[in-house]
Amino acid sequence: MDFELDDEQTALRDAVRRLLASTYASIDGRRAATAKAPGWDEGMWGRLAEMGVLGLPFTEEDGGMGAGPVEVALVAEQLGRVLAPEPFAEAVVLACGLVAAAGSAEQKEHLLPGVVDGTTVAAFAHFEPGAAAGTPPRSVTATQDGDGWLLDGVKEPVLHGAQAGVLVVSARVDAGGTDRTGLFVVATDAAGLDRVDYPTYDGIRAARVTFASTPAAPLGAAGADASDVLALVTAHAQVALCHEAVGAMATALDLTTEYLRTRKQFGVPLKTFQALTFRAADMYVSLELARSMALWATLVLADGDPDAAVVAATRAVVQTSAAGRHIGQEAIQLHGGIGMTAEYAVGHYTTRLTAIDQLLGGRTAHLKALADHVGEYDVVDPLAV
Amino acid sequence: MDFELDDEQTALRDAVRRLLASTYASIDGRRAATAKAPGWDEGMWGRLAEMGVLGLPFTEEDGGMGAGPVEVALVAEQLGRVLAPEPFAEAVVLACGLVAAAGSAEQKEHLLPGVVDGTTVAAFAHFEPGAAAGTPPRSVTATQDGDGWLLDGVKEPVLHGAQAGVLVVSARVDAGGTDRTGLFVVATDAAGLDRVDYPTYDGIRAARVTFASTPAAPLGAAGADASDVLALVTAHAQVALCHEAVGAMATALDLTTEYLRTRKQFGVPLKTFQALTFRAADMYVSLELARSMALWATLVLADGDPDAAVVAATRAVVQTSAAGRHIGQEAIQLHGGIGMTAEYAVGHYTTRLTAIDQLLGGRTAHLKALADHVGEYDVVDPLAV
Amino acid sequence: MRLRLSEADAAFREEMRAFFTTQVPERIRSVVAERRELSKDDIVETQRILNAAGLAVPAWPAEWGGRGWTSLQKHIWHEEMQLANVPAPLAFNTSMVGPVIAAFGSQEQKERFLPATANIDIWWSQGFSEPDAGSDLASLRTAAVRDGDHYVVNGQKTWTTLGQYGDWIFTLVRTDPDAPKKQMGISFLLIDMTSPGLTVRPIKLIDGGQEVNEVFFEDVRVPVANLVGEENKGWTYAKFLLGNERVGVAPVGSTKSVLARAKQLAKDRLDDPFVAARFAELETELLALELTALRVVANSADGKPHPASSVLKLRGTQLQQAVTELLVDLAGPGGVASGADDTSAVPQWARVAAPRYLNYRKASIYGGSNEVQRQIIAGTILGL
Amino acid sequence: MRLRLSEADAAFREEMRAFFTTQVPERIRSVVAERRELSKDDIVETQRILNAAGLAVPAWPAEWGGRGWTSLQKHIWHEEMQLANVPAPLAFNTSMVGPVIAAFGSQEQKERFLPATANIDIWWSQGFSEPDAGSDLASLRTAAVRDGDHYVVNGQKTWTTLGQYGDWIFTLVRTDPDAPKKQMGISFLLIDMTSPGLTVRPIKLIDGGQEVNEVFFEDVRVPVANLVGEENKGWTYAKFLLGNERVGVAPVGSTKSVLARAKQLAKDRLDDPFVAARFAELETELLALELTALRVVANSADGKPHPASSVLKLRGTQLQQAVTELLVDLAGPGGVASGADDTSAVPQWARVAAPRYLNYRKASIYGGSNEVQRQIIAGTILGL
Repeated sequence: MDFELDDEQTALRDAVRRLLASTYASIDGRRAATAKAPGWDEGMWGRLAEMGVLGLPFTEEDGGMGAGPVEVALVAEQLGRVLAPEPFAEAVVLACGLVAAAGSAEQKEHLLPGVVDGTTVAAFAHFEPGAAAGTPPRSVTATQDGDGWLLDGVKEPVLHGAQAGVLVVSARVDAGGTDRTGLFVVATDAAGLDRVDYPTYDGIRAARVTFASTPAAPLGAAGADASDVLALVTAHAQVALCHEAVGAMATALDLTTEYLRTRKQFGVPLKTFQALTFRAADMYVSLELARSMALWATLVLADGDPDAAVVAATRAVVQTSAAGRHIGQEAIQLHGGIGMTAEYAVGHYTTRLTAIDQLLGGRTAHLKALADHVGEYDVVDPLAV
Repeated sequence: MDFELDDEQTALRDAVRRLLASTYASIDGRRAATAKAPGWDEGMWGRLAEMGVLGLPFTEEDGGMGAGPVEVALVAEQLGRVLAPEPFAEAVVLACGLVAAAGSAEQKEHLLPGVVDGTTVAAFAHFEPGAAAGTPPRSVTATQDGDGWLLDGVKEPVLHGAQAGVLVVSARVDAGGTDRTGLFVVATDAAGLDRVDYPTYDGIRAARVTFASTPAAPLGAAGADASDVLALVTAHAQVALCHEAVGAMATALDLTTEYLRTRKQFGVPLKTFQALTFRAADMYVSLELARSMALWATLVLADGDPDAAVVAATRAVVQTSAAGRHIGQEAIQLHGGIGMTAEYAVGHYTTRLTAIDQLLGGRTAHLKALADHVGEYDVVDPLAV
Repeated sequence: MRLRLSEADAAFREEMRAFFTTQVPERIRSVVAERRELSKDDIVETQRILNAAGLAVPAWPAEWGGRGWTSLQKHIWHEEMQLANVPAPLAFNTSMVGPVIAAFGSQEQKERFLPATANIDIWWSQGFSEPDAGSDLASLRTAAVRDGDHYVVNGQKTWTTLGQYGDWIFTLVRTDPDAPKKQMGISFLLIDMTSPGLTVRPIKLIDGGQEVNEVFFEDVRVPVANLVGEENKGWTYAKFLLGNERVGVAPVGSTKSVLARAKQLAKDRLDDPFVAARFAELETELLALELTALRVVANSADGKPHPASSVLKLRGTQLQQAVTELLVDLAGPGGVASGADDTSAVPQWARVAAPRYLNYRKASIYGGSNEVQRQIIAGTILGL
Repeated sequence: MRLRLSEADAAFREEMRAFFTTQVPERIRSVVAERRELSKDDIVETQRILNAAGLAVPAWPAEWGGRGWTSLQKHIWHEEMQLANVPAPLAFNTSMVGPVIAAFGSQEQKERFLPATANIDIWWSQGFSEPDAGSDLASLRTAAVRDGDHYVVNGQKTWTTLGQYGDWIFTLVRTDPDAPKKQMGISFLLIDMTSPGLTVRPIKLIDGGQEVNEVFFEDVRVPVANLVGEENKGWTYAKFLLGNERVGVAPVGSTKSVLARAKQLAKDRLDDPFVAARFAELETELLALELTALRVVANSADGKPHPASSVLKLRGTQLQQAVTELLVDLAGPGGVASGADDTSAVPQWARVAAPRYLNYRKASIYGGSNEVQRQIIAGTILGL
């Protein structure tokens, strides 16, 4: 096992960090970018495209960079460190990841270039109101209509659903009495498509997306069950979000230690109070354990076994979810009142960590998924998954 | 709701405290008492009998004092405070409590006076190897044999099972295809009875008790299902043990705060280190919450509704179990190395708290029992259970 | 020791329950139940209903509307109010400045302020905290300099909750910068918020709400008649006030109410043993807290906070936060739809879960942080 | 970045696994697996088997039996040993005094002690802690006064683990009571435990075991030749030793092994979702720790402890303790049958659960308490 970055990876990380620093050196950058449509900095998105970041996970054949999960992880962590609102994990890794993994050659050729060059943003409409995380689509259905397919139902929340130029949609397909999960592509000018845009509490945008006999094209082979590809690409997106969370936790801890060093109370710096510094030490422990797990999950993704990838992502979510809540809560508490204000940076980190946790589906759901299989092996061997 | 003791109760508490202080003022008292048979101080047992303590929970008609759960709780807490090894909860509240609750008039007349005057100690043989806490007896069976009954199987561990002068035994009774829980009385010279004595890690005695066609007398009406009376008397014993635990926690915290006040390190008293004093504060919170719950459960027992009593005992166990582990662990940790030694008192408190927790069946089992009914009511109202 | 309430207390409880559930408009109570934000009008309307019935300031001296209730009765009043989702009387008025004026104010101040305070004809704001004085309140720097029969006030207060609605503000100001101890140079001053030179600036919190404010004082002239008690004795009055703030501070009833509603809303999830166990656990922890509150109530001499009230504040806010956390988890990914309107397909409770969770991180900071409470427990109770 | 081991490392791992599972007697490994107490003979026999195969002191200089392995190889060696339930070489010999003698001892000391230390012909004890110097080790008071070519040692050491088996003891003694800083007057002295005036008194621990001892020195005469390095430089050597102690200190393999065995033993309880979730949780936490250990290993320059090794000690002992706690809970009431013999109807694992739990409370105290580790993290890593 080897956790060292090679020179190219280091260069990529540093370049992304420098680029992001140009806009997001302070929390004002995020505030400005999220204050107006589309909810991120379009100039930044373009520069990320120029740098090749938006094509990282796709093969060169598909117009991408042919990089892998490690490069995705590096970018995600840098985005998390500065809370950049660009929807890398959601649009590139998840929505386009589904196109790359399940789409036909024509679909890839049609959709990916615009995504990679930054002109089109894709969204994945998957969450359904009231459904627990990780369950297959139920309320949005796809039915065959002659040569084509029609979608009906509601997806909500769909991240940047109203800003997206193309929608990937999961739907329930009735296959002779049993349900299958299908993936579809919907054009944003499709009939019967309605998108209602609103802000989320972490400052980005989401939408309620309604389908009423809306024409849709199956992604890849029509009628095939997409559960496996959905699980695998979801695992990739989850691990990317875990890295984004790790980046956010690292900065939350930095802000906290800086505050403890500089802020005075009762005539002395806060770091004089051992009850506070010990809690910062525990935050560091949480951070490093979460980082280790996210890195390992990335390596498992890169190793290529899809079943192992899903389990590794699940473990990463379990660890990240606990660490994110711990660090997010303590970061505010150790700051005191100022940590509650939108003017100061640290609360935004807690806010984003909370949103990531909800999007990942929360710790318990993932722990239960692991618990279901705990009797099937003796020990977890990180080197032989 | 009223948590005030009346004058008589205060007098009882103070008298028991004074009596116990005569032998158990330091941990040496427990060490001496548990070093030799029967594992408690027989003189102390006699003086407790003289004081009427061993007859507290029984009606005057049965030769007891006609007191109630509140008086039992006061005594149990005092025993816990000094770690007195006398088996009050196990022998008096539990084993004899079953006789008082389920026995016939003859059985009560035959058994209780000797218990109340301290000449006979009763034990309840109930735990079965491998069975989870709270499950009905399975492996010890009772079968009718003419006019009498015979027991077969193994009970282990039976607290002071080898020291007891009379055994109350739970057994599975086959009642035409369905299992019933029966309670029986077994004389210690009964045929086919084998008792193997050994020490427990908290310094008291337990036994493996084997029955091989051992004659036994049904407690009360033969063949009646004793599940309800077993549940109710178990609830009484659990709440008494919770109070014993509260007493032990209070002393563990006292020892810890005293140590933090007096022990110097790096040239200053340990109480200078805020990281330590804050943890002592959290111990206090745990203690007070557990105490509140144990007191409340006592009041519910006294109020008389058996179903409410079982639920209240369950809540008391959930709270006590968590508090006991928290306080037991922190008491040692805040002492450092000396807390690990048998020479010093505090480790004995942690040890006893651990044993009480195991005997109570642990937090999760009780939490699950509550969880099963959580959908049946809106809020928990302590005043209207 | 006795489980049941006395007949009189049981009847009192029924009376309170009946009043709160029938006399306060359902429209207002549903705002609380649904964890939406109360408007100023909601709060004022409720308090006036309570005040008309003698239920706004029961703990005040009888002369000014108090009821002479036992500690247990006050506890029942408070719990039933919370369980019925009735907005509590404005704490700044009824628990903070009112009792201070009643105890230390002049007869003129009492007559001028107390009836208006009870009836919320004056909305009071609190001016204690300053940007550079967090838990170390006594290091405050806002200065009041005597100039004839006025004080001239300069400085800045912060964390002034609902200051945007404030008519008057009660402040701690430094009147003697040369006092040998910083606690000794502080006075307690009442300031009309329409005074020239006083400005209020909202502070946006991380959940998007604007409930706290900064208040700036630039040469604000305050009549000397608005000084409460003696000059430079303000710290004594502040300690009295903060002690009152801590009594009955455990938000048991409201937390129970939120938890009960969550259970209803998540009814179909209770067959998940982990969800059910989490409810069982929180209910048990809350019960232990409620019982501890009852024990503390029974042992509180009037007005003097029992040191164990720090347990109530510490544990009370922990559980309050734990319940908000449970709702975040139950909401799941749908929870990010916080900005959707009521046409959303995501239920309202799930949409407010995360913002409420974020907002309630304040509970363990304001009003004496949990660190301060641990310090009180360690110092006052454990002698450390 | 790469998940898989290199071919060479994978082969190395297979080699280690094969050796540990076939060359160390099953009889001894089952003692570890069943969490019973190892005898002195078990430990000595195992270490000699390892030493004969060059596996007892791989981290030492090559000249004295070291293997020049990479950090990853040392990690694999250690993990596989633990996973196979092989008792580790005696840490006092191989991780503590051996490296100190190799680094700072005279040529005579090296020749005299190192081979015997590697082969456990000498069983070393540790004489650092004193009754009045817990985490504040440098305040030790045991004095060594020069008298010709001897030191005369007086004082008391405590927490000397397995001191009852000790042949020699390495000690920190005060040789200059007047040094300007207390760290500057300390020397590192090797003492034959058969010396007149040296007595060992066992300390019984709360689980009933007697693994630690007090060691008393009354006018014990120690040849000056047994001084390691320079007089009054002992603190430097001690810090070197304590740093080594922390490297690879996370007991991941052994904790995994205990957890795996618990899962086997409790197989019929895994249909309880709470039991299964607790295993899943602990396995995940342990995996995160193991991965962190691998990251630290990769970043450790030889001999210098990475500051993150404090994370390993802190979290490693927390998880070690959490697993012992799980076993207490699984054992239930049967767990009090700890004093029963093997004819007991309660299974052996359930009988040892609580004593092991109690014994492992020490893990977060000895070898640098968790409070000390937090201090290191806050100070060295976070700059607080």
